[in-house]
Amino acid sequence: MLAAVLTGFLLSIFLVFAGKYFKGKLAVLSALVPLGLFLYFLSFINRVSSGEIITQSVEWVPALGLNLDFTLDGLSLLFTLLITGIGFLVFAYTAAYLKGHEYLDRFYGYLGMFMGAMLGLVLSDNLLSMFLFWELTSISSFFLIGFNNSSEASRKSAVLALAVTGSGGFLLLAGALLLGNVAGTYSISEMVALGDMIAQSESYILIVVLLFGAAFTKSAQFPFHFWLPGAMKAPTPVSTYLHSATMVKAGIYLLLRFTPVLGSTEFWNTTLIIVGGITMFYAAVHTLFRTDLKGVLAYSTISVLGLLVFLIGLGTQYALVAAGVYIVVHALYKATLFLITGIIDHETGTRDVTALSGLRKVMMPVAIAGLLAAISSAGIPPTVGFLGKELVYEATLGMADWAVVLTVLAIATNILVLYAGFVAGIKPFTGKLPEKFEKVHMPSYLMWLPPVILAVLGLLIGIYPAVIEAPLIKPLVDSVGLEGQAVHLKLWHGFNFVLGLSALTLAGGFLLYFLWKPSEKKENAISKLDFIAPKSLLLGFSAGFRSFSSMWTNFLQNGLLRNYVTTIVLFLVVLVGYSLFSGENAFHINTESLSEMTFYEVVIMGVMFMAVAFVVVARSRLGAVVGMGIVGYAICLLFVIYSAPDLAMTQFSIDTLTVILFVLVLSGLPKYIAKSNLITRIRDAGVSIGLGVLVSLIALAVINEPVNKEVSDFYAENAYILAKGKNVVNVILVDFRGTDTLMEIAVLTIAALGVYSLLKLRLDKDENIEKEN
Amino acid sequence: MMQQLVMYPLLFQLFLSIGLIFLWKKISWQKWISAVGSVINLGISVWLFIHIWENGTQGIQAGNWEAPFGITFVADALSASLVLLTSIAGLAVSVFSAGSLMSARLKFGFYPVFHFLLLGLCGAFLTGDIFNLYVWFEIIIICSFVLLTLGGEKAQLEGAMKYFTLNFLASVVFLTAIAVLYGLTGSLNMADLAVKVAEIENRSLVQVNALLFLVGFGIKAAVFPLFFWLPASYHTPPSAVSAIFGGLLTKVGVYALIRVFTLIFEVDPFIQNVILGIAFLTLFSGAVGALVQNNVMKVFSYLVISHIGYMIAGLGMMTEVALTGAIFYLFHDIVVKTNLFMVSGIIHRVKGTSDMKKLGGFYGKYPLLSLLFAIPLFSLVGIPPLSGFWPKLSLISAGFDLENYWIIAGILLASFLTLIVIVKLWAAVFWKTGEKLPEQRNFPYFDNLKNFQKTQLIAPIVFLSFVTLYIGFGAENIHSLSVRISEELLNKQMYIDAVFNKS
Amino acid sequence: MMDIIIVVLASFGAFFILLGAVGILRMPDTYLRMAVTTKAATLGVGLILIAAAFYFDDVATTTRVLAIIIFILLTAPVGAHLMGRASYIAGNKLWEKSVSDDLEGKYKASRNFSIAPEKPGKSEDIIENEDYDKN
Amino acid sequence: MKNRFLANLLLTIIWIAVTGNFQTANVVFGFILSFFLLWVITRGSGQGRYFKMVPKVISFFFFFLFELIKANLQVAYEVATPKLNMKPGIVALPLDVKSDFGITLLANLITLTPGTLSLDVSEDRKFLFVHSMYIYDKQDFINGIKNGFEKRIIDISE
Amino acid sequence: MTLDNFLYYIILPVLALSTLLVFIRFIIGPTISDRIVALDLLITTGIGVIAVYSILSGQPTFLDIGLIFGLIGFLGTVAYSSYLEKRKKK
Amino acid sequence: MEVLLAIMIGVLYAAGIYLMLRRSLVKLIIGVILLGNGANLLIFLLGRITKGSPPIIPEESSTFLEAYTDPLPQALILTAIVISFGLQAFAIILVKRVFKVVKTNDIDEMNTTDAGS
Amino acid sequence: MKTLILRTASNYMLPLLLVFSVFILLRGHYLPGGGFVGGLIAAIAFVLHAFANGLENTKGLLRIRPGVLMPIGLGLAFLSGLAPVLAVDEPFMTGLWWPDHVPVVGNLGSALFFDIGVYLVVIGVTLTIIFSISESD
Ligand code: NA
Ligand code: NA
Repeated sequence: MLAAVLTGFLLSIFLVFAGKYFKGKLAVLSALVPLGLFLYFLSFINRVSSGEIITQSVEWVPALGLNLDFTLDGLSLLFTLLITGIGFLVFAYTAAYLKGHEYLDRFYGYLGMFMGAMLGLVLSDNLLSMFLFWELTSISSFFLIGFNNSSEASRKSAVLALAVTGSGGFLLLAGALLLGNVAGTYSISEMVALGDMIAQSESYILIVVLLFGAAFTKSAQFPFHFWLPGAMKAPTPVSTYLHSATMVKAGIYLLLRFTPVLGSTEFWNTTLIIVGGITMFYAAVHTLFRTDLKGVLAYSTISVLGLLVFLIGLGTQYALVAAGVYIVVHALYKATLFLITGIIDHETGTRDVTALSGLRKVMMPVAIAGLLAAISSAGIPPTVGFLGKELVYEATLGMADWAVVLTVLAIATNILVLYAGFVAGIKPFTGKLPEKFEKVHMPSYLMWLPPVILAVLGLLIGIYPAVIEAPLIKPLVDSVGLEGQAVHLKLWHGFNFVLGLSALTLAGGFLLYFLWKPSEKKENAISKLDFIAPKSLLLGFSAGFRSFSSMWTNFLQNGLLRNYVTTIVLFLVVLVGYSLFSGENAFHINTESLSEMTFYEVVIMGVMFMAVAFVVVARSRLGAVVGMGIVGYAICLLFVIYSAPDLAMTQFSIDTLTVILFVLVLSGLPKYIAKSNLITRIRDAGVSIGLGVLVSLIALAVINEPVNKEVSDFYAENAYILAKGKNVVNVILVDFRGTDTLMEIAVLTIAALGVYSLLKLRLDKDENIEKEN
Repeated sequence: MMQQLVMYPLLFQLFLSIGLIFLWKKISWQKWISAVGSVINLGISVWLFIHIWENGTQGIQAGNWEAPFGITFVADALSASLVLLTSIAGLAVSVFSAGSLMSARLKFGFYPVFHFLLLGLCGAFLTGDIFNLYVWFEIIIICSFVLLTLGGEKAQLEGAMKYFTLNFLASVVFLTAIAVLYGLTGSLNMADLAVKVAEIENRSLVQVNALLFLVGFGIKAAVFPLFFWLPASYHTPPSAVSAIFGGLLTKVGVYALIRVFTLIFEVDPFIQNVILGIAFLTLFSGAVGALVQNNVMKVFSYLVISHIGYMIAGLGMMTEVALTGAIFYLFHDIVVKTNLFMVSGIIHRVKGTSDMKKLGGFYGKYPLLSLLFAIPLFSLVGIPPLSGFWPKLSLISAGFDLENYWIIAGILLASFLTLIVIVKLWAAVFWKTGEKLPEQRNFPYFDNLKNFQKTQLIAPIVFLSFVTLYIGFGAENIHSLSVRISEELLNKQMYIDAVFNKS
Repeated sequence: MMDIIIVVLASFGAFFILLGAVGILRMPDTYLRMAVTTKAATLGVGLILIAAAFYFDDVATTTRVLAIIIFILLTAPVGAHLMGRASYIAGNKLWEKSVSDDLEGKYKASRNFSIAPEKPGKSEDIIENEDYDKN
Repeated sequence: MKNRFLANLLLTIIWIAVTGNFQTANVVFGFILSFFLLWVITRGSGQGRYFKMVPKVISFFFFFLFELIKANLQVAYEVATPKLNMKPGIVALPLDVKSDFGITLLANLITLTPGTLSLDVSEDRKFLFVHSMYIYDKQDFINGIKNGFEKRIIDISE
Repeated sequence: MTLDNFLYYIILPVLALSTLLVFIRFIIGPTISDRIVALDLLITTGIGVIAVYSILSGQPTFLDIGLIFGLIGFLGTVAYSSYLEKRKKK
Repeated sequence: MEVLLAIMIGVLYAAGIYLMLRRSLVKLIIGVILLGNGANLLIFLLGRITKGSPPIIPEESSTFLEAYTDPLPQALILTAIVISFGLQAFAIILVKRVFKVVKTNDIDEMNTTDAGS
Repeated sequence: MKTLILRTASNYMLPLLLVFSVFILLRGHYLPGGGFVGGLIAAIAFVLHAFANGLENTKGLLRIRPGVLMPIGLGLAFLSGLAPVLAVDEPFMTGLWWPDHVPVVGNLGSALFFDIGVYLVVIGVTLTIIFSISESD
């Protein structure tokens, strides 16, 4: 299975380097990859349906718990077959659809990557590796949506889609880690046994919320659905493959996968029913107002995704069987409709429902496929769609408390879905062929054959549901933790209430189709409500967040150096000050232990203090520099008094050098200005004094602490005996801590090099110098 | 003697730096010597790393004065790894500089100062003495001043003023902290301090001291609300300089924080709350900052800040898992950020601007380069299984262990915003067609470069991208290294023994 | 005996320094202040240093003291000359009771002086107006 | 001349440094030794004048010391008494001394003497501008210096 | 009265007083030249203080600092005067 | 005495920061220098100060006979002073260049590199 | 500055200060002083000379570019630290001492060469900075 997953990635890597040779007629050969994989997975069908679970385990990052543990059970098998099967048709279709496109190789590369990711996602038993593949599907989707990268709308949609699904991805990551934390394992199959324990843990609700977040964003549930219609900016094969048949089902897959682990609580069910219910109805209503074929299909896809979530929420055997069937059904007919839309778009250049009609006259096979798909989506017997719908009603009716409401909701949705299917599958082909379309001709067989195959398949499965019942649906329901055997799929259930509901649905749907004509006016009408649509709200929020970000950033990074200094100093003073004053053994100052104060020290300090004050208030820069000289010189005297002759010498030399530097550059320096007003000065003084007081207090507190002179005693004792020097400070500098000194002179050297370069190299003076950056 | 090995990276870099000063203005010599020297240095670092990996933490006493009297250099797994990464990034930038910097800059001491900077970085990672650490920091600062201002263009100088002021402030705070530490213990040797600080009775002063270090190193690490110098300056120098800055400078601050808060001070509840609060706001402020920028270099600058938050979060949580995540992120970030700034350099070269509004058309024109650039870009986002993804697993897990949902929220939010920032950048720079800009005179457009020069620009990016891919796909190895490091950090006795046992 | 020598020397030394200090405070113009301080302080410091030499009474210290005195004797007058000259060039005025100024106009008129200020002797120059705040 | 003296001094210092011995005997011995060495190596080269000069220099030193103390007392009186009796001013002093060394020495000695301050030497080296506290009579003042310091300096330096 | 006491109670206070007086001149200026002259005199006075202090503490070593003071202080004066001239020249 | 010195150190820190908060480049540099002096004195003070006993071993002895001042802080400060000098020298030149190139002394006007987006 | 007095004085002071700077350098191990202060004094001697005689004269006097002193000094200090590594396989900066007492400097060891390195670097740095500023105007 690892090989199967990797195949897709290898294909894309191969295309990166050999792509240009595969762009032309050879492109169609790439369809062999999904075909091969389809056959490969098909070969497991007997073993899986007999209850066997095939596993493979490859260690990757065991230390982090992320391994490539693959499990093939009923649920994953169904998905792998959809991914590879529809993948095969889409790959083939693309060869014709994007024939001669400059970047066809890239397109296949993304598709291959997506297919690999999707297979990895549905095969992973390890929650983390599942997340990994989940993210990769989002990324491949991003690249595919933005494939027409010169179009701004494409780019925006791609970013929006990734923003929504990506945020869901992060929720999944958090959920996965939390779940792994609670369960002590990342193996989903091991978690099944721990289901009760997890449900009782404190974190259960949080885990479920996080996973729901992931599933709802990925599967376009209300209110996160809006990225999906936007994603239709992608080329039609992408819409077919990712945004109807496979990727958007990843959320559904996630919910199904975790039903046995987390699905035992009311919270789980209720939330899913509500969200799914709202989604399916809300999206279905939206189909009424779309004139773009893809728009209609996108909303009907969302609606079906809602329905699936709804069914999982119901959680009964019927519901899950229905979900399983619907996954298959929807994949088949929706893929068909998308592919047809692609053909229409490709051949006529428009997808406007109001403009299209009579195309059956020029593309009969496509029209037939459309008809079959529409019938299937409508749930007209003998299609599998009918079967699916029946199961839905069975399921809703089985819910004791909410049966009526839910059933009504389901019926209303189905009526609208029927309408949508007809609009997409039948309307373009019926009626009179407009003149401008008379020259339209059939596309390459690579394009029309795939929808026909899918449509026929839908029909066949409807007539012979046994084809999927035992091999696919039952194992699926089994792997979700319920007894799949209990439900028996058959087309004809006899005359019963459910059949009546089906009939009602059909009648309502037909009526709607014939009475309601989609038009641009209606589309515009509903767009007036856009401002309360989740997308607008989100975009509004994001614009708001952006301006907040701007504000926040400009507030902090306001370009004013003194604000930066103020902030940093205030932060320091508040933080350290708080710590100093809140500490248990707050400092106590014992002046008795200190040395006595003499008048000459007081004089020196006094002079120094005055000199500092002079420097601060000086109105001339040279005055300030001279004042600084006095400060430095007073420090020298202090160094002398406190027994540091080397320091005094160095300090004095350095001070003088600094003065010389100042004096040498001062004539080039600006005049003193005093632009701050009084309030600013008072504020600055407050901040500065705060720091000064803090430092003084810390200093006083520290000198009251006991001293440990082990290190300096060693220096004193050994300076002459071991290091042969009597000036201990110098011995420290050149021997005990010589490395410091070596680096100190390195600093000086670098500074000098820098000064030299700063003064001699002037790029902006010479316009003829090449600028590198 | 193998123990000498600990100092070999420093000795070699110093040798190289001094030698390069002698070759002042002989730039073609400098280019070759720098590149060859960087390769040799990489070899030495690998050697050191393997030695440490096999034999555990090693210490050496400079001047042969037994600890705590001389200056000790210590290579534990963390130091050895960071030295190795510095050498990797150094090699890449050395070659990139040869291709990207104009000869005027190279003639005025770029290479010597660049190697001094690498020396300073390695010294900071290897030293076991707190004052010596200060000295290495100053080497780093002065080198970065010089590199930042080399060329003296207006933006460079403006940025440098802020850079200078705030970094000087940081040095003063650092020095203040050292003064307090010395006043309390009379020692400077970090292993010795680990013992002596624990014995101090006045814990309140110890906490004060720890906070001083936190602020001093926090400025260097560019955390909230101390990061102002970074966005003001990082985008102003040539991209080769930004690359080494973005990759390594702030990381030294992070390293120092990790070192002092694992070895010398303990993270008590108050400090923990402070650090986690800082981490959250750093993650947030950096990310929202990146969100509103239109200049590629500025975007990356803010992302540097934001992602420091991950490491600080790991430090704040201070569990083994959390530290593992922080260390892993540190490794990933060094490689990726270095690479990204080089990428931004090439982007600038293509059209002569870094303005995302004007840029575009990369994907159509340079598909393979785009793919190459996608590696660091998406690693940065942490798209699994690329390198940025793995450490987040540890960090979030650690957050759940501590039930600190705030920090998890911060990590997720920053990750999400990074994703948005990068995909928008991708859409703007790579997808969009872009404006047709008037041709600049004397601007060496990428297309006009000779093949050799193009190789000099692209080879380092390929090299670092491979390293990134290795970190991603070989995450198991990097993770076990990080685990080992965090174990070593949490068990300081190993470090102390290495310093005091004269083995 | 030695103590007495030291006391006398130190006392005179301190006295001359004090003299210089009072002088610099009392004298009415820069030149007079300089005139008073350079010598008084030089002499004073020299005396105190000699006192120290007597106190320690060894050659090492004595050499050092002599070296310092020589240095001071060498540098102090040169420094005073430089400052005096600079003050004059900068336009510091003489005390109003001064009786003679042979240097007047020399820096302006004579090209013999290489440093010829364009606008010398403006009264505001004394307080370095160019450095001062505008507001 | 000046080079001789400096060389002598230099050699003495080197001697002290080389021997690492600060004892009086050693210093004196070093000075005498280097004096002798210099004398030996410069014998007959017309530089021997230096060695006759030593007594003159010593007498000049005491003359200066006397002037210094005298002038200091004068200034002390001026500073310590409440009234300011001075008649300060700048005087152009015509120079006879020609050598750089001589001019500098003269200017410095004038400066070192309290109450007077050498401000500058004219570019043509013909005048020394001196600021003085007491100019009761310009010519007296000029003559005082010319007959005192300048004469002695010419004696020893030229 | 011992020598130490004499130095401590008579000489040092006189020097301290001198320092203060000179400092007053520094503060009141009024010209920059006056300040520089005051700084110069402060340094000279400082050498005296150092000499007395070296006697009091019995450390001839401190005298060396006086040497450095004298030497380097002079350079400061040179620099200042050079600036004053240069500025005027402009 | 230590109290006075501690206060003095506080004054230096405060004055340094206050000058760094001004809008003039020259004041900024002067502030930086004062701040550096403050930090050096702090090391000095916290290494404990002693009068009249420099850490120089007497001539005839091979080790100290009397009390001596802790030499280590002195060595540290020496290193710190020299390093700060390197940085400050560079900064002074930088100020000169900034003024020449940016043509203003007002730090507030140097906000083009990090203003907004 | 064109002043005869300063020029003359500085010409006398230059050799004096240079000798003094070597003196301060050599005795640093025993008394206050050492490479740093010594180097500063030497540099100051040249700076003084430059103030009085003009930069070109001083440069002519120096013959070599002061900048060269930096890598030389740095290299010397580095080598004196490196010697024990290369020669006796002891750690960097281990003191190596000449077995006998040497006149002038007392004990001759690697520390002295180190200090000389410091001395040269300080001269080189100070002069490089000050000369480049003077030239840039
Ligand atoms: Na006089
Ligand atoms: Na040191």
